[in-house]
Amino acid sequence: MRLRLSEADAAFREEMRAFFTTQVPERIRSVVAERRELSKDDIVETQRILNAAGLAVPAWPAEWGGRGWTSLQKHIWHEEMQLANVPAPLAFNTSMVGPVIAAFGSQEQKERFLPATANIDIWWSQGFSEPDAGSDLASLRTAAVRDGDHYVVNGQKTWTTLGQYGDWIFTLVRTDPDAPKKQMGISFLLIDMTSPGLTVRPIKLIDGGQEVNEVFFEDVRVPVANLVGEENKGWTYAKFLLGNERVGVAPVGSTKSVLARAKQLAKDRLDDPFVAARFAELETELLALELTALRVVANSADGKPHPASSVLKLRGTQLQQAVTELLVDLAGPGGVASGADDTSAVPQWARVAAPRYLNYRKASIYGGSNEVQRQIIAGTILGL
Amino acid sequence: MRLRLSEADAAFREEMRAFFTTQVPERIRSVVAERRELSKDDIVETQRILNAAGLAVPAWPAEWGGRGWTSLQKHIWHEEMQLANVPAPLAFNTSMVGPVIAAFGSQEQKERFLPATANIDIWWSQGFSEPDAGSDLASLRTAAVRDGDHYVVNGQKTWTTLGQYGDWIFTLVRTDPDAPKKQMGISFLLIDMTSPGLTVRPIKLIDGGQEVNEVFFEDVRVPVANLVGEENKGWTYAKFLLGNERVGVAPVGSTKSVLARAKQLAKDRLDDPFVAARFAELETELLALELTALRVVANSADGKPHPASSVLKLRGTQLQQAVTELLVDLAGPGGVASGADDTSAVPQWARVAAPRYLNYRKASIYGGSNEVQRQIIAGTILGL
Amino acid sequence: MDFELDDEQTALRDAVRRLLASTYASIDGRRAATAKAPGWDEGMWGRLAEMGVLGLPFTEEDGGMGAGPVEVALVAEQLGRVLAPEPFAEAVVLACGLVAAAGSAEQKEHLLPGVVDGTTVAAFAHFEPGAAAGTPPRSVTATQDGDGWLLDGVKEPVLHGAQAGVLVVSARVDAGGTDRTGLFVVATDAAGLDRVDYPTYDGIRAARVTFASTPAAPLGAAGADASDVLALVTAHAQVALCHEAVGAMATALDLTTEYLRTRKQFGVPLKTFQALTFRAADMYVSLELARSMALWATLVLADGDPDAAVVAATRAVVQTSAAGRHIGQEAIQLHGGIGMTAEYAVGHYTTRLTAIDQLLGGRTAHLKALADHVGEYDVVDPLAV
Amino acid sequence: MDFELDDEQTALRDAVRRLLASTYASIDGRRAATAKAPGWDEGMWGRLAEMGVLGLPFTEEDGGMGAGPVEVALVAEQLGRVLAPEPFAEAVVLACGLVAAAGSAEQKEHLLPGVVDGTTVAAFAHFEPGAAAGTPPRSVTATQDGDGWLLDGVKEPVLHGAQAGVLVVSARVDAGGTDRTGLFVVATDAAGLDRVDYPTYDGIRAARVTFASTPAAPLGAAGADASDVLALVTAHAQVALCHEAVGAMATALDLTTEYLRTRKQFGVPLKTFQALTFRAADMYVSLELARSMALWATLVLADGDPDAAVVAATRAVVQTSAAGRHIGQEAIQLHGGIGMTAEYAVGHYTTRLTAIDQLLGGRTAHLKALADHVGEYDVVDPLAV
Repeated sequence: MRLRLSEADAAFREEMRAFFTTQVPERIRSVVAERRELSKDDIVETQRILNAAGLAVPAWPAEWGGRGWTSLQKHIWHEEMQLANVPAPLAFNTSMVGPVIAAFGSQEQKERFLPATANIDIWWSQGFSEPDAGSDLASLRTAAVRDGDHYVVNGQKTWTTLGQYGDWIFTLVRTDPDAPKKQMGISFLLIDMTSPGLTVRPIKLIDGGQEVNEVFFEDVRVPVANLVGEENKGWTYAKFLLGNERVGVAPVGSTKSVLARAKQLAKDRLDDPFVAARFAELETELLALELTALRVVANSADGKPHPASSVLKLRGTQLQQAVTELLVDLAGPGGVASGADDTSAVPQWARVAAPRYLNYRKASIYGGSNEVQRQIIAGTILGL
Repeated sequence: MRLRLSEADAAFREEMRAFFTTQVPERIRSVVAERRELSKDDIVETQRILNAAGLAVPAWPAEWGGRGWTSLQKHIWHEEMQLANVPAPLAFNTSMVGPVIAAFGSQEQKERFLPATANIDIWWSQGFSEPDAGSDLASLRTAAVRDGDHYVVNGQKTWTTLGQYGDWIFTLVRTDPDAPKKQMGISFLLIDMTSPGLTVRPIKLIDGGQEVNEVFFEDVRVPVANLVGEENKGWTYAKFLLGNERVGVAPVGSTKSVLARAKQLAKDRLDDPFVAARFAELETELLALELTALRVVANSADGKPHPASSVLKLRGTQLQQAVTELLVDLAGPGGVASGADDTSAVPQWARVAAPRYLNYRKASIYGGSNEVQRQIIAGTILGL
Repeated sequence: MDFELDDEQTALRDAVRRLLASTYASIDGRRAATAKAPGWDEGMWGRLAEMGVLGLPFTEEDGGMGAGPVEVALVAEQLGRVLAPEPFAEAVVLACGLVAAAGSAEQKEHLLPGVVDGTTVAAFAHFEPGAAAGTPPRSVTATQDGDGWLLDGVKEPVLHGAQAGVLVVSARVDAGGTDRTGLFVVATDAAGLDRVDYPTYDGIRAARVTFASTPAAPLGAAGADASDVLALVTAHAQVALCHEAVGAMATALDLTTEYLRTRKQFGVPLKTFQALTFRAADMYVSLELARSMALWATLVLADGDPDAAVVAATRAVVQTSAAGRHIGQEAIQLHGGIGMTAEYAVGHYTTRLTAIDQLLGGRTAHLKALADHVGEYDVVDPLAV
Repeated sequence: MDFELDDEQTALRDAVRRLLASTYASIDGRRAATAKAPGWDEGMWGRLAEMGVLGLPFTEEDGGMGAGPVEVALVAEQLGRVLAPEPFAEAVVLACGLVAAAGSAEQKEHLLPGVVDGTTVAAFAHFEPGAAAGTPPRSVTATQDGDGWLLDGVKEPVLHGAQAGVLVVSARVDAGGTDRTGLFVVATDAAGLDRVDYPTYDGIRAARVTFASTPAAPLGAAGADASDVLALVTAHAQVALCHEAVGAMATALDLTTEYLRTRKQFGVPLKTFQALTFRAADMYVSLELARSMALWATLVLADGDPDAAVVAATRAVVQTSAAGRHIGQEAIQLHGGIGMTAEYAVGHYTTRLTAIDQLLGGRTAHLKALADHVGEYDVVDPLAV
């Protein structure tokens, strides 16, 4: 047991910190710091800077741009990126579809998609959830019927985050409606979002933002070459993907960063013992979470999610939400001035506090709700 | 809608307050105030004082000592009693078996038992729970087999509070093991605790106290005349009893009294804003509970528990426990001096804080656990 | 203590409920009303005026209905139940409540009839950027200028400040070295008055209101300190908002239990999952406790002691704030993703509960106000405040 | 950062676990050991001494094992797992830790060998009636008397104060108008020393210790202020107690999950009820977060910066206190009635967790200590404290 980083890891950390704080434009990082909405261009520009430096897809196989880092190095990379308010590489590309193609795709698919995915020349969207399949994902109904060397896809996906920017969408579709178990008739299909019959409809969320979408498929023809792996084995690939999604999912660095900024902004309120105690409490809880993340990282065999990663998702989103709540409280009545422009006398952080709070209610729902995480903990870890 | 009590109710309140604070010995009330353990004699002496004044069984039928009070008057009687630190009449006698005998017993049973029960000439114990039937009370197994004009009882009851003082025990026993539903084969039987074959074994609790017991029945012969109501109808009477148990079950007055005393004892700590805020918070939560109790009281048809009484039990025990927790925190390290005698330099309230806290963990378990209360709220009120 | 409504009160509640149902039976009604100026349904406002609702809290002498806090509470709860955007608490109870409480006979005669008949809407410009809730006005100042007074400074956010036909404004008055709180009336065509309108996140309107040597008339006696009347009328408005919140919580819980009953997952209704139904039970507990406290605070207001009224409102805010956050958060969580969408109703309830909480100043501030006096009494006796 | 144990540490942990299992495999072991004087198993204490455990934190020069906070933590967690009543944290880490940290060479040579070989048990008399946790000694005073020092006042509760063969005592020293904190050693046969023994609610022993002109020897240099060394050694003892609590929480959770798996109600195992299993999941979350923090604090202690050590211990207490209360309460509630009984194990875990929490001074006091400094840094960086 040792507190300090090894010299090599400490140097690595310095290198990451230097890169993120000097090579990614301050203009973009301030959008994150101020909790404003990132544009598509902001995200793309950042990811290309990272990719050029080999920092976009470090966890991929070396052949496709991976770096062979230790779990601790990947953790440091991720934390420093968040602490520097650098927008993370698009998760749909780098954490979801990329690793699936790299692990299960054909050589043609790898060559065609992986470089473009790493460099975000293709913006991927996720087509998993459906209106009638929430936490019960496997009950999905979007159907793909084989017709020569095409699948004909009909159905509807929902909660497709940033789908309005999507070039391609990776989907789970039902290819065998008669399979004995519903998990057994599902395939993993890549679909060009410019295909005829595919339409995207934005869903307005309660904070006024339009980051999620419905995606409709009406007789969309998809070449069989776009099937990943084997037909009807899609559930296996989906579980692999969802496992990856959970690893390192605790948004510690970004939450720390929001909390630190809140402390600066509310500096004159720290003489209020209740305000100061709330910061002390959240900082301590976040530290415990970060340390737990480090423990999980140390015990994660590559690619396999440690069951304790459910603790990270559950507690990570709780704390993320608790920090947004603190900002709502600090903003007070001024917080309702959310629609004012920058000539407002109410500071920007106070104006965004409530919309961000409302938006982050999603954190405990999407990507495996906190109820699903509790189920995993109770079932997998506690044997209940 | 009106804030103030009517003149009559205000006068009633004054009358109660005057009685409780002058007619019940200070010696006994200080035991309650100091959260020490009441002796059997304390409880008996108090109840006889109350009974002599017609204040022991006001909710019973007038014929047997009841007063025909309004729900509000009964509430005031109960609250003032608690605020004055007067030990309540023994619930087993006055809230449980008494009303059952009065409602379902034979004329002989009423005459034999009710006056003695009101005056605590008989100390009743409760024989409902069994080791293998917790919240699932109806799965009880203690059997009563008819043999001439006796039942022969075999089995075991547990969690019999103050059973060490018991003269008689009212029990639920299985008289028809073959009934189509387990609720249908149960009878309500009164058993003399001096009967041969009946033994009481104390159960030590985690705070060191011995207030609950196991009661064993080995071929205990009980006259058929001690059956209440009809054979195999006991579940109906039990539900009636448990409903009564829940009415006015929110221990508001006693919790307020403990909190007020804590505030006095910790007076020099109130300049700590965290301590003061915790008192303010608990007082406000208790006020909300008390007001809810008043609303429930106003809406309770006689004898029938309002479903919202589950709110009172659930929240009432939570707050009762929260106040015990506050005292543990105020006591600090000195609290471990629990076994010291009164020559201790650690004040008495600090020495009893942790044992009382531990003892009150039972509050959310016994008499219908908080899980059962949530089930009632979800099912009966919310239709879930 | 008696929580029963009398027949007239029941009739009022039912009439308001029926009227609101005509427009706000679904969340589409709120969406339509808030989509265009002034941010509420003007027809509905007129019908509320016809029904006498806009004059409820004012004496008959002032052209009102001579009703009291109980009637105000009933209306507020009904508005909250359907998320009606009409600014009853803010315009009628608060802004006009100040006129009724502090205004001279002439001012009341001049201002209240138009408010009661629905032709004029009043706004109270009080919040100042950066000031914590509950602090007296600091940055907007009033100075005497001959016979009149001039205001300078910025108020923001002012709810429906740009839609209002008359502004009541709080200001700091320098009274020989010590600060007093003054209340003023400003005409919307006054010189040096600037109003910038924008939407709030809960779909209504607010404004930044700037005063630059803007002429203003003192409300009531010039130069008198208005702190006490401000505190009392604020207490009335807070309790009305608490009832609005209680109404919103009740519907949020209704929507949630309905969803748990009907939505299927893993082949069974969600209500099969005990972890979810138990949480709904806890929501119910929060709701009922908050309702009890809001009702009690209303009775204390009606009882008439101003100091008791301020404390009771504070307790109501403490309870409502916690309940609103609990129920608002759980209502979305138990719905899952659909709860996040603006198309579905429940998220709007959470949104409005959040806004009410911010406007009330939040739980901690009110808890601290109670904590400061906790050593001054033994027990809280609801019957003898 | 590295949380892996090396082979020697793993061996130590396993050896201690095996040794403790020989006596404390069931709660009967604790019950038997605490039923008679001195309140722990003397045979076990001797075997721990043979194994070197009682000398772990001391240098080889002082007759110890030259191990560090990590080894102390491993032992403490194992003791907590089985609720072994041996006073490792209190006697070895705290009382003797003060001797090792502040004592003169002669004092160490005189006192430590007997402690390390298990023949003498030391106690630290520090708590004063009515004083809040973390405050310096006030009511026990030390005054110079010729060459020596005399103590006056009362310490209570002093854990195993009547069983101890040597007392370390904190006292207020008047140093020309300002107060200093002094540490002293008192022989158990000293004049004017009175010890009254009694049981604590968690089944161990404590004492009221009265000093009446009782001769005492300053620990280390006479008259020096011992606040810093007291804070540092207290931090070590607090972190050890946190590990003891983590061990106790782990077993409390084990007992609870086992109960949920095996106990049937309404014809099915309790684990069928999702409302219960989700709460067990939340207990696991609390446990793992507390464990992470205790481990980290241990690493900070080992890293050597005394200021960082005190802050890290404070954070560990904040986390452990909340987790201990959460897990202790839920463990009983999920067991139902049986959890309340002294016959069954789980209640003893809740009891001990409550005692540890009181001894640590509680969450709020430590949170306030952190809050006082929250404006002095941007973020908490676990790698660079």
